[in-house]
Amino acid sequence: MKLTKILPLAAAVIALPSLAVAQEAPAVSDEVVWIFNSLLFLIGGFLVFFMAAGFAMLEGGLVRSKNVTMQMTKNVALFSIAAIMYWLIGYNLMYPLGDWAIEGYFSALFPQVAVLEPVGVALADADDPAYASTGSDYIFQLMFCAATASIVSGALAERIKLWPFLIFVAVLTGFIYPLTASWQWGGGWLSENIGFSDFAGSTVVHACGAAAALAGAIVLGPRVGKYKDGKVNPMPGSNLALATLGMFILWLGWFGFNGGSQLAMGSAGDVADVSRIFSNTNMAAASGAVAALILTQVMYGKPDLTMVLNGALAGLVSITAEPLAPTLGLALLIGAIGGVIVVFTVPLLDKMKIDDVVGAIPVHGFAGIWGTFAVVLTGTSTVGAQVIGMVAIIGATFILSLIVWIILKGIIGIRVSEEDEIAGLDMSEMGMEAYPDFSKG
Amino acid sequence: MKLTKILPLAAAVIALPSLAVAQEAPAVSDEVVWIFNSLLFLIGGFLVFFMAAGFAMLEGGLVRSKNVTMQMTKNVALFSIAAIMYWLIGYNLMYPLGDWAIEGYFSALFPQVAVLEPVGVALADADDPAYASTGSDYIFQLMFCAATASIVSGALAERIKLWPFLIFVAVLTGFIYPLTASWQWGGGWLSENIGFSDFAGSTVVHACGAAAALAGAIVLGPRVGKYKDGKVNPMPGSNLALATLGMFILWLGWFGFNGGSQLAMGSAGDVADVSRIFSNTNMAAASGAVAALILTQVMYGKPDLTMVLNGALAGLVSITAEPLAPTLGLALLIGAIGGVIVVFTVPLLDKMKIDDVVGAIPVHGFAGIWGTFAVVLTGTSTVGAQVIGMVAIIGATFILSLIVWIILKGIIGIRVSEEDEIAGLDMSEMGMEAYPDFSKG
Amino acid sequence: MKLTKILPLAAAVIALPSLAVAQEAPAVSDEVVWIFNSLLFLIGGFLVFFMAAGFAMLEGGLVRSKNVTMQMTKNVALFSIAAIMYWLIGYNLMYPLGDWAIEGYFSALFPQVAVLEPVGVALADADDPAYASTGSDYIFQLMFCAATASIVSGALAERIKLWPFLIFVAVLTGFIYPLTASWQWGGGWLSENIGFSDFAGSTVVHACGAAAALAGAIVLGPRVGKYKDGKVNPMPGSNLALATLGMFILWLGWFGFNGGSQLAMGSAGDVADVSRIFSNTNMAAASGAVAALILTQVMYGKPDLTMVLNGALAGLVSITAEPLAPTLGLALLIGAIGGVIVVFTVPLLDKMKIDDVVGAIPVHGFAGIWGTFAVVLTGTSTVGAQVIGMVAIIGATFILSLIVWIILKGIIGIRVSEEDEIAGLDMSEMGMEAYPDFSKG
Amino acid sequence: MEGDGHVKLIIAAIKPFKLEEVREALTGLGVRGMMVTEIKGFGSQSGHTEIYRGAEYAVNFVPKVKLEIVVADAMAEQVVETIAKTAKTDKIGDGKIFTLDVESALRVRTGEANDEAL
Amino acid sequence: MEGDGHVKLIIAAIKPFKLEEVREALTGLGVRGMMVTEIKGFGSQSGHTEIYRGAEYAVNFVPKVKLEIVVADAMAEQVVETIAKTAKTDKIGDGKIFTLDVESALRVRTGEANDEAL
Amino acid sequence: MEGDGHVKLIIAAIKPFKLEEVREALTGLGVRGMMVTEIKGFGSQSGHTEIYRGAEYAVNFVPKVKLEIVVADAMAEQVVETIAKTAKTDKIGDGKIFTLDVESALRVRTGEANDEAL
Ligand SMILES: Nc1ncnc2c1ncn2[C@@H]1O[C@H](COP(=O)(O)OP(=O)(O)O)[C@@H](O)[C@H]1O
Ligand SMILES: Nc1ncnc2c1ncn2[C@@H]1O[C@H](COP(=O)(O)OP(=O)(O)O)[C@@H](O)[C@H]1O
Ligand SMILES: Nc1ncnc2c1ncn2[C@@H]1O[C@H](COP(=O)(O)OP(=O)(O)O)[C@@H](O)[C@H]1O
Repeated sequence: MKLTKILPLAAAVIALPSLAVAQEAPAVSDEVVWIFNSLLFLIGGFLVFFMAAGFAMLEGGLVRSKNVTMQMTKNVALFSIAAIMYWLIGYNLMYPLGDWAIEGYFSALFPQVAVLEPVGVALADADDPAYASTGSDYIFQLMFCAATASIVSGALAERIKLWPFLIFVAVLTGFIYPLTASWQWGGGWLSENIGFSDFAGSTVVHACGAAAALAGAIVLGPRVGKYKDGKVNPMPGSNLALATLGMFILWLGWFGFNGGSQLAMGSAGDVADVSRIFSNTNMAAASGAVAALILTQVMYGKPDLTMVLNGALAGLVSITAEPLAPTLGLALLIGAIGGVIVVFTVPLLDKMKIDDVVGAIPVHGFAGIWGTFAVVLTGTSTVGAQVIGMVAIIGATFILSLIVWIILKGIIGIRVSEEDEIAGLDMSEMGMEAYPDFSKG
Repeated sequence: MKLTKILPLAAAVIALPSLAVAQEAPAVSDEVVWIFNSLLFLIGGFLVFFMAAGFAMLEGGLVRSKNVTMQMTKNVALFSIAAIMYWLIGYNLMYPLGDWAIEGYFSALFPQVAVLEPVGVALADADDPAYASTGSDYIFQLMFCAATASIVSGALAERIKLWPFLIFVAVLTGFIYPLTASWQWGGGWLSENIGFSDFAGSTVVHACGAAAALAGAIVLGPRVGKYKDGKVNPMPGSNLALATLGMFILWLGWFGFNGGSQLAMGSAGDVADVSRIFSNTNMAAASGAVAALILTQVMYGKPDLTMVLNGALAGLVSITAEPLAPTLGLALLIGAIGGVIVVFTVPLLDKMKIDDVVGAIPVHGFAGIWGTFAVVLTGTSTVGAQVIGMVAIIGATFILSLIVWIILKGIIGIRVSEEDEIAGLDMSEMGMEAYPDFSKG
Repeated sequence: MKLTKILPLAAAVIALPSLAVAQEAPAVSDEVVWIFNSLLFLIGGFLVFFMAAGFAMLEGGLVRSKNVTMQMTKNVALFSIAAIMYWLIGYNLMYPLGDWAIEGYFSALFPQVAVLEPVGVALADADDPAYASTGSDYIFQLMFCAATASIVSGALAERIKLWPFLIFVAVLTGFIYPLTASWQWGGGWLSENIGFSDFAGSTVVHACGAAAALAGAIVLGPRVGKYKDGKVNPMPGSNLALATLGMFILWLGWFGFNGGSQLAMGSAGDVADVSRIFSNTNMAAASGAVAALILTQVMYGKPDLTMVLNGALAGLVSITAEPLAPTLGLALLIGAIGGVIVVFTVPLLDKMKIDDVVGAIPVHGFAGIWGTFAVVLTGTSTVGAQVIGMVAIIGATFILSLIVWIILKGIIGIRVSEEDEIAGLDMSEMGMEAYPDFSKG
Repeated sequence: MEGDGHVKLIIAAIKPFKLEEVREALTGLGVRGMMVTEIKGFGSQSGHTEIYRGAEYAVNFVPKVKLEIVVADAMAEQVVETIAKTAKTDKIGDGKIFTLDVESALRVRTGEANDEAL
Repeated sequence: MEGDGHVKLIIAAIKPFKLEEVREALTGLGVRGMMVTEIKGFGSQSGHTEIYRGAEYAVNFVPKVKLEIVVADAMAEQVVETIAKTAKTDKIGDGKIFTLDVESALRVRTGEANDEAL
Repeated sequence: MEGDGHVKLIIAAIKPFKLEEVREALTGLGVRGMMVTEIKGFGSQSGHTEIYRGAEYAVNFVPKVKLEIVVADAMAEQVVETIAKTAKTDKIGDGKIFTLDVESALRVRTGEANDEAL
């Protein structure tokens, strides 16, 4: 505790008039606040980490059994590569801490690896005594970066080659995401000059990942036989129990994703806000699922589980841009509209012959855009600011990704041969079935 | 820190005699206590949330493959509906905060939606500065409500129609559970007048869910072919790995379920109690599993994994009514008896031709009753009080549920046709297989 | 807050010179520190608990479908038995708290059951007011004990009888592990006299489990047909999606495993250290996975998912001996080497005709040894001390285990008949298939 | 040793949920064995449509069970009739029964031949 | 009732990804039903090696689809040719087609016999 | 082109763990292909009981593997004997072997017929 904080107390004891001052003696010391904030990041960190497993199970359940080994490999590898790239250049590219090469646009801390505080650092020597430990912030932010790559892997499943995909992941997690994210969360032009508002990343993370996926899906093309003489041929997921588990794990992780984005837990107000965020996040997921359930029942005569899973996730993405301000009722509305959006946009993409295996673009892209607009409903931002923010981040991510995909396609090719695709990537690319004991029917 | 707490300190400095008073200066400020308490609810909240996934996997693993898509749909939908109903009316029906329409029996805050504290609330303005943030309490309590519905879905699997089931869930989570729970946890007649004791809900949550399930199972009837000419025809679960995962997830969630029910973590005594609860909860689960393992080996000559899974869960349910007071040794005993109970009562239900697909009634009902009695062993309550509490909650839940089930059966019917049931609900009701790539054998 | 801490403050008010002293008024009260430390253990506890599910899924996915029910049974049972044995004798055998029967080698608190602090204990009456609640320490340490048994179950899968295996587990978790662990973490001769350093247990936990597994694998012999006329016959795992889930769950649990081993979170320095540990642990897992991915691609022309999963785990095991001191760059190196080690040692074991079904010995043993050596890289210990520590713990565990295995083999036999093994343990030993609905191919 | 009694192979495609009933009926007749295979059946019953993620598609195959039963000539007709009677639901998709001639049969364990092998 | 038209059983092992094409071609011919089974095929195509956890092993079986189709004598040849034409990729492993004589056929639902049963 | 050598279809139900051994033995004989199907076998071996959640039930089917092998007449007997010899464990459930006559065989890839198709 600093001397400055003891003096008024001392004074208080002698001079009654200054008692008012005495009341300022903090109920929570700076160090306790710092511990609480760091703890919030650590808890948020492992929760969001687990989303990597959620994405893997969701995607593994929605692809056909002949591509499951490959999908698992991609998901483990993409997270691992993201962890390395974010350390190598991403973290400092995303958080220049005011030190810009191009003011508000490009960090001057590039290329630099992430460095944590020394062992046993004292509060006074901490990088930011008023915030949280650098390590806790680092691990938390890293998980967000990896999430963008997970979004891409689902959309491009069942036909993309492993290594070109992983190269793209390296660029996305090391450069594209950190760059565009720095404009908002790094204190760049979007947050400073435009007043764009995106609490936990409906646009910064989710729509960003969806934009990268969309660019990839366009360059890559649809799976063999997906669109034949004007008809859409469904290719049902091989394990809906696994997909459901994946959805639940993502839902769980989202408490950390949105709750941790409060960035503080060291005061009554902050922990109460985290509580609001938990409640709103949960509500939006629930209403997204219910909306998709009812809508598919009405539209198709039978509820569609895969749409219900997408609906819950769309609800989560929708509330992510502003999980704090809404009432529970508004959160329900925001999430429900997210659920409706996926039900309508999944077939829409198919009409456009854009083959998104797991519905990643509708869930993270379209629902993400809706969620970013929804911020306006709570008066936290203006339509104008939100539009600029989305155009900037989605646009930049899409264009940069498109360039990378085209280069990869030109140089090494990104797609397996038709025969390999039909045989399944597990045998053709990996030589290993995911379910070798079971006869496929 | 409030002025009132500074004065003695000030005094202490001047007058030695009052030093004793000085010692009252709190080691943990009110705000830090409030943060810790809220944090306990938030952690407990996401842990108990994950139990929804646990129930889904357990049930998905214990039903036949032709009903897995439906079981997944039910589990996602029931949680989502519970989240909405509890917000809509359940929370305020369960917690009248002393404001009763019928003293001790029916909240006056009905029907009213749940409302959280404003953004950035100050401790002084918090709904209860001595407890925790409303949002953290809300999210934690909501998860308990959803659990009761999960219990029902398992028992009635493989034959009940989706929508009638979901309508029942809405009534159970919006009305029946909150009502009966208010008698105990809402400060109603059971806690105030009877002295009923149920720490985390062996009866309030688990036996309540089991009673609703029992009523449903009776009205619904057994699966086609389950009981034929006096014989019981087992219908083995389709994925025991998934069922095992579900059990482990439930076990994990139970740390939050029981630990969070301490309702406080802001003092040495409270955090030490939460630690005791963790340890006892884990011990009871372990002994329940071991008891079932040994017993099935002895009785049948081969251990039965599904019984071992049920045994662990029965151990957890058994310790839930009093996870704090017992020694580890007593916790072991309580859990083991829970495990024994399921091994004997699962076949018993079959003898009575009550078809409980996953053993939900033995696990949550019979073990719940045992656990509620076990409270007496620690002297925390009397047999009389415990009996009254169980009769009241289980009885009321059973009767109310029975009425709802009968009405649903009369008006829209709750059961699929025999042909659809044989074909499996996935194709007949959902038009979607859970494992389409695999040939069924 | 104790009186002793108020006096200087009081003094400060009167006498300015002593203001320096006043600055010592703690920023975090003893009680808050104690709460934070206990909370760290509770969070670490449930995270490491979940590793039991991770091991179960990993092993369930890597065995053939005809042995999955058995593998699930073993994993549920081993954890439960560990929980009971550790309470019964393990905990006090491992933590003599300075009370030795044989100084530094054998606890005097043997045989004694674990006893927790009384309900609502005051800080002053706590077993250790400067550490954390006994219950939180107990639950955390228990999970480590269970982990050693999980390691064994994977290596010996698909051929060992259930009960002999469980008897071994009882001895390992009740006696062998607690004994060898007491030499280091119980304040025994390795920590006190040798200066052996093993932060979270690369050797104490992981290599210990691997040594027990190795002894078992030697006594038990390879699976029928695994090694035929000089050739190795792979027996592909039946569910790689499940195995991948298991790996992710283990990775998640490792944040608690290593992070919790900081043993304190009540100061800026401690929480910052936990943050470093989270970051290094994650980095080592990532680099281990990437190393295995690249290496199998280069060596075999196709990446091997099972090796990538092992690689991530090997990275985690490698960093476990010193997750705090390394920079992120060094953590990457340590983990990557761990990944390389498994890729080379898995086939090596096969050459020696030691049949380790899931690669537990390479992952936990060889990578554990590497990790223990790697401590030297950070100057935290000397090669000599590390060698002595490893020889002592691995040697003692291996010899004691070997004796137990040989006795079990002699008295009751540890292996199923060849016909039963070929038919699969699920039908022959359990009479229950894990996937009865699916036709095996 | 040589069983001289000639034998026939009866192949039947039936609805899966009828399997147990048919098996019991045949056991009653004295049939002592059969081979059962899960198949995908294509026939008049097939061809309804389902919707997946908003896209309609035709389901061309329906799950059926194939029975392969070798019986002595004398029993063949009776077996066919019994299967037909038991598997019948009068709904489309009940299935088909085919009879083929078998040159020789052998029981691995004993070496018994033809009708004695069954 | 008795259909007098004689029928034959055509057994074909083809590459799985050709199933849909073949089915369509046969439907075009007027074939109204078949039985489809997933099988493990052994033949010249088999025998490549894979690596699992560092150990090489031979893959002796490749997934194939077996079609069993009963048709009137008159159609048999045409059906065989159509399958051959459609299933052909000129790569090793295209498969085989066998024709067997069927003594009698019966439609369970109606009792129709032989060619009328199809 | 027309192979004139007549061919036969050999159908065998054996114990799954004998598959590899039998395949090797037949390869040794010069058999170049076969179709393998996982089946549920019903026979004298069947009918033991298991317990699931406290309820006894009869297991009527045991997993078997069905081999379908088409060979030239000349080889047929030898193949049957080899299968019998190799699959034999002298325990109940060893299986059965049936031989049927095949009218014609065709190799899709080359159009080779009958014995040349194998
Ligand atoms: N020509 C055929 N050859 C072989 N199997 C057939 C043939 N026609 C039908 N089947 C089998 O019989 C089943 C039922 O036939 P289907 O035409 O659908 O109804 P029905 O038996 O009432 O005419 C089909 O699913 C298929 O497995
Ligand atoms: N003698 C045989 N009897 C039964 N089926 C066979 C026979 N030979 C081949 N087959 C089936 O035909 C498939 C293809 O045969 P294969 O020899 O691999 O290639 P190809 O058809 O080009 O000669 C095999 O996988 C097997 O299922
Ligand atoms: N009449 C039959 N027709 C077709 N397959 C049969 C017949 N009898 C037995 N089988 C097959 O042979 C297998 C073994 O026969 P079983 O009677 O159990 O033992 P065994 O071969 O020793 O007599 C059965 O599981 C079944 O698949």
